[in-house]
Amino acid sequence: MSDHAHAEHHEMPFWRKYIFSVDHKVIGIQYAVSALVFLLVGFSLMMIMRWQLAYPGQPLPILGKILGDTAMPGGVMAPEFYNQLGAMHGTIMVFMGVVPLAVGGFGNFVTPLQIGAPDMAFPRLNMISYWAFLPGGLIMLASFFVQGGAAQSGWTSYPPLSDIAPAGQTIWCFGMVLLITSSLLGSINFIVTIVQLRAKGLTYWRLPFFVHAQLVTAFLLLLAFPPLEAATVLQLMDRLAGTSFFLPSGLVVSGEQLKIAGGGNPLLWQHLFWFLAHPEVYVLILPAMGIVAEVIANNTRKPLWGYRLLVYSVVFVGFMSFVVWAHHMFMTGMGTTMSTFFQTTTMIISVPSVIILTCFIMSLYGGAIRFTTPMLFATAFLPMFAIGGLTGLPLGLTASDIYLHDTFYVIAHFHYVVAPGTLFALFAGIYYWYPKATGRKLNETLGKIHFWASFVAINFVFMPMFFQGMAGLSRRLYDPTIYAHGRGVQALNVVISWGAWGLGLAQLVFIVNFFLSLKSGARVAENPWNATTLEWATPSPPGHGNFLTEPVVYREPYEYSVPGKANDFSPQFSPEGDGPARPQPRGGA
Amino acid sequence: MDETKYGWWLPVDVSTHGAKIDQLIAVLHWFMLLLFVGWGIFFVYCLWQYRARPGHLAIYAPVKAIATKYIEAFVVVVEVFLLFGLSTPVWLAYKSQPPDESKALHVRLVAEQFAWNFHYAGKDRKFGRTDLALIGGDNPVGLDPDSAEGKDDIVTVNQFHFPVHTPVILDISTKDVIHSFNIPVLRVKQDTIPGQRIPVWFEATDTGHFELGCAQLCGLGHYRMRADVLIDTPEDFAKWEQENAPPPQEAPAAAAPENHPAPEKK
Amino acid sequence: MAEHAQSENPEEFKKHLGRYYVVFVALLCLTAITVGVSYLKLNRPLAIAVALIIATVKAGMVAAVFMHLISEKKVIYAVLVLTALFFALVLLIPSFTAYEGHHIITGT
Amino acid sequence: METAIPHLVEPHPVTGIPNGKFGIWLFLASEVMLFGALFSSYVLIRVGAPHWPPEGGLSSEVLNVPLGTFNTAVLITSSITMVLAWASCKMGSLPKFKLWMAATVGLALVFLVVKYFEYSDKFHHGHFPSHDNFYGIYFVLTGLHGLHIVGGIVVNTYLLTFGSKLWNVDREWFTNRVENAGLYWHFVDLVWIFLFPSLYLL
Repeated sequence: MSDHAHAEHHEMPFWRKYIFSVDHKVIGIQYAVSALVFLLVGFSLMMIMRWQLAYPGQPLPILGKILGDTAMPGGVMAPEFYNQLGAMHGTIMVFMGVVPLAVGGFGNFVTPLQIGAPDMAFPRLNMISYWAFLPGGLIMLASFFVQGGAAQSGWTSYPPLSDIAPAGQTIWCFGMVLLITSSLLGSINFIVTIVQLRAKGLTYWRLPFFVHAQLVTAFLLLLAFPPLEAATVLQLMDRLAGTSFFLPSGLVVSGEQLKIAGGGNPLLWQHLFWFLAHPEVYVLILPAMGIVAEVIANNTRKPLWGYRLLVYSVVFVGFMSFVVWAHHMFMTGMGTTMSTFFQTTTMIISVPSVIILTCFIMSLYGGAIRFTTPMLFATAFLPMFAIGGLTGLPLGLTASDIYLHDTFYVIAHFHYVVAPGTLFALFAGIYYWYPKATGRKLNETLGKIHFWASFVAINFVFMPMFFQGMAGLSRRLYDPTIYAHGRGVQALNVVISWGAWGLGLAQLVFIVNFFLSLKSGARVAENPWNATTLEWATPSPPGHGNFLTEPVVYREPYEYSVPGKANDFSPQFSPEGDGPARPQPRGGA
Repeated sequence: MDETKYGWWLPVDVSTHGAKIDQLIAVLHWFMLLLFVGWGIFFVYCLWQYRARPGHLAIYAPVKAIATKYIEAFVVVVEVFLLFGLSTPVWLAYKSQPPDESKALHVRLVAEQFAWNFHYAGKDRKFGRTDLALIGGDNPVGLDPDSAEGKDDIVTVNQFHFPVHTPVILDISTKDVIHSFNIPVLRVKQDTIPGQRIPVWFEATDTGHFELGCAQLCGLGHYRMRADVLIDTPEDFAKWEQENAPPPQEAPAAAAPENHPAPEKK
Repeated sequence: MAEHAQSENPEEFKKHLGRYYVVFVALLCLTAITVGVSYLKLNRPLAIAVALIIATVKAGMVAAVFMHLISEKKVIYAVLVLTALFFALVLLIPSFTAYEGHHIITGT
Repeated sequence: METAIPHLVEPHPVTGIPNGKFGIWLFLASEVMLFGALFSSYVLIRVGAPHWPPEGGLSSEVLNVPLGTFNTAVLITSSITMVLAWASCKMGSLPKFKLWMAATVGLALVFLVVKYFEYSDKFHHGHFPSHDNFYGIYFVLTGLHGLHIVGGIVVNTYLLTFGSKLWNVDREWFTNRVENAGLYWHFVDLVWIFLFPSLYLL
């Protein structure tokens, strides 16, 4: 931009530019990279767990020795360590992996670009959000090294178990407070940015679907997270100040009466926790749907089918997600009125989800589908999310939930939503926006290998879990072969574990591709995918302040293949709608 | 008794109410399969038919799809049926229609890390007094052996005997953390909530040796918090009750301490 | 609203100051009333109702006048209506659910 | 080099407010949910208790009502001084603003001092949060509220001192900041208006 003579004066020092940056793009990339690292860590924890599940009681070669005698005496995993891995896998994946990637990463990087803003509304607040998130995450990881190990009461941390758990749980609470604070500040920033900073002409009905999804997500975070923050504070008080918010009178732990005042209620935690954690499910899935919408529209070369219906559905889903939480608590002994209420709301929320899926499939109809790597991931999202969504029905209905509650069926269900669902969508997003962030494309061949290997492996991981769940196998069992019905499906555990390790191998391809393409990927111009939304009007990568000229929006977001136009895409930012606004190398068309 | 065989699908159902749950699960999965396959065929057709190739152009105008509206309406109708036709009645019966107390066997279950303690009322069908302060190594439920009703009470650990074709009412409680009472073959599950005593009921239709497991993470021994479920014939159960009844005590020699320390108030 | 425009005449603005004092005095009076009522030792439900009604009136005055909610922009109303809805949910539903058909052990 | 963010000061043509004001309202919305969840916990635990406070008696006998009433009056007064501080900005007088703002900060400190005496009296009698759930709730709610007071003092002191330099750069911007700090401060007052009767009187 500026000439080199003055660059010395204006150039910010390294730490201002890349560490404590206020630029949304840098922060977005910081979020994305940290989240990817956390995802890898969380996934690794699971790969270690899978050894114990596939070969219970057998020493884990090599790694078993490295992890030490407390965690793995004689190379065999200790039950406490198994529980730590389970709790931390969940916590890391949800709070430190997927949400920071979907909201912190993509939300930060893409949203301001798509709405034609120079940055987020509060750049410094944005930086603070990231710097609350990273220490929160690192504290969580550090808890593995304290006396008694990391949190081991599940990612749900139900008291009284979590109240009487070792010190790692206290660290979990502190980590959560930081992560929650980060998300809250971020959500304020997103809402203000989307409402106040849209470019000229960018009305709500011209917003890319991704931005709508981010807006709804931000509202979910804003209003659902504080109750968990409150609950976490109460749990900290229980653990540190000796209060009994979650502890009723008359508890006897290992033959000893607890020296507490009592009078609390453990279900209070569950209510406050699920008041967040159910909307959190939609925090995971909505940005993913946003990404899928972008990628599908771009690669089918036609407008999204039912764009307005999608927006209405997403708003409705967001709203309803606040009134379904107690379906996680059907088995706690709640009365029939409230349980009927909650199973009804749960069925209601499935309807807009069906509509969203229908819109996406109808968007394929009549297209000219380019099977680029992002499109492969976005396409795979649809059947995977469908499986995850449909299998939610038996869990949302109280009668079938009696049998399926807390079995592996639940694990399979929500992993189909989050892993081959959300994570595939996030991968689609990475392949789709990587050129915008770096100026280079990810390698397509490696990308396709990554996709197909992941797609096959991940189904080997989660599909058998439905059968294990059907057989009645409970989740979170250190050694499932204790049970006869567990022994009946133990063979599947071996399949799943090898599937998981294969999935891990497939991610190596992605890691290699990620770094290789950084150096030697094909350079791209502004708009490598011939896309229509505003982020493609900026240079790749965009400079500070994003847009060279103030962008103006002239039309709906997905005007592809408009009859009578020279190009098959009419960008939002081009006044005549006849191809690119600025001269640039033409691809195909 | 032989170990029951388990496969990759729902295990055998030996309860009177379980058939309806199984039916709901079956109907649900046929419905899900129908949607997924129907939808998958269309999906694959789209991917093939509308793949990018030379000479093929995307269609800008949105297709008028009446069919999707019908499908969505169909989904809604089926869900309403599942909800009010199949799920809710089963649930209401499961939750709010207890069997006749006089004909049922009444048992108390006290869960702890990591065992299931069953407290049977014994011959007099009355539970003895229990007190937290009496809980100890050989008295897992804190039964007062001196109370008049408690003399014939039976307490078992990880052994759940009950007769077939007899309604059983189980009052579930816990000493420490949340557990979950789960007998897959009986299609019952109920979390044990500290500070609450929650009743569940069921009736077995067949005898056999089955399993009770903990379904809610309750600590490092969660995985081995397992109990044997032994559904006996009424005769066998009576015999078992007879054999396990505590021997009549002569004098209250091993009486409990006079002043039980009241639960700590600080 | 005119009140927020910087261009507004300070003299004009001064006229509005009176209402802040009125609300201030009203808040102090209501505080006195609510404390006074508590000394009457009404039965619990009535006492709770009276105290919460007075508190709501006070909070309403603070929000309406001190926080200018009486003449605020639509977007803020929208956010607050949504929040109020979810506030009511989180306030009431947990207690409803936890005590519907409850099985609390009383005593030991 | 700094990027100019639109609507930092001038209101958005459609929403009619600048970014900061919208942001602070969203923040308050999340605060409503935070305190809402804590009130919910209070309700749930209280409904489940056979007696409240659990050790018998009345809340008004356990907590010091005169001190609580005094503190309520202090916070209400600090609310009006805050409004007047903002109004002084509106009317173009920085010295008056400083006067009222100093009063606001001073009253907030008075509130904390009174709170300190209340707390130390409780501790003195061995009534820690662990004593029973009444004290647990009392300390959590008033403690969190106290932290909000501290936060308000920090922000208001900043506006009173270094922050007021902005007055010479952009009066409107500074006035907006005072207004936002005021919104937060009134909210803290508003929370107390509910806390006081719920904890002290009922």
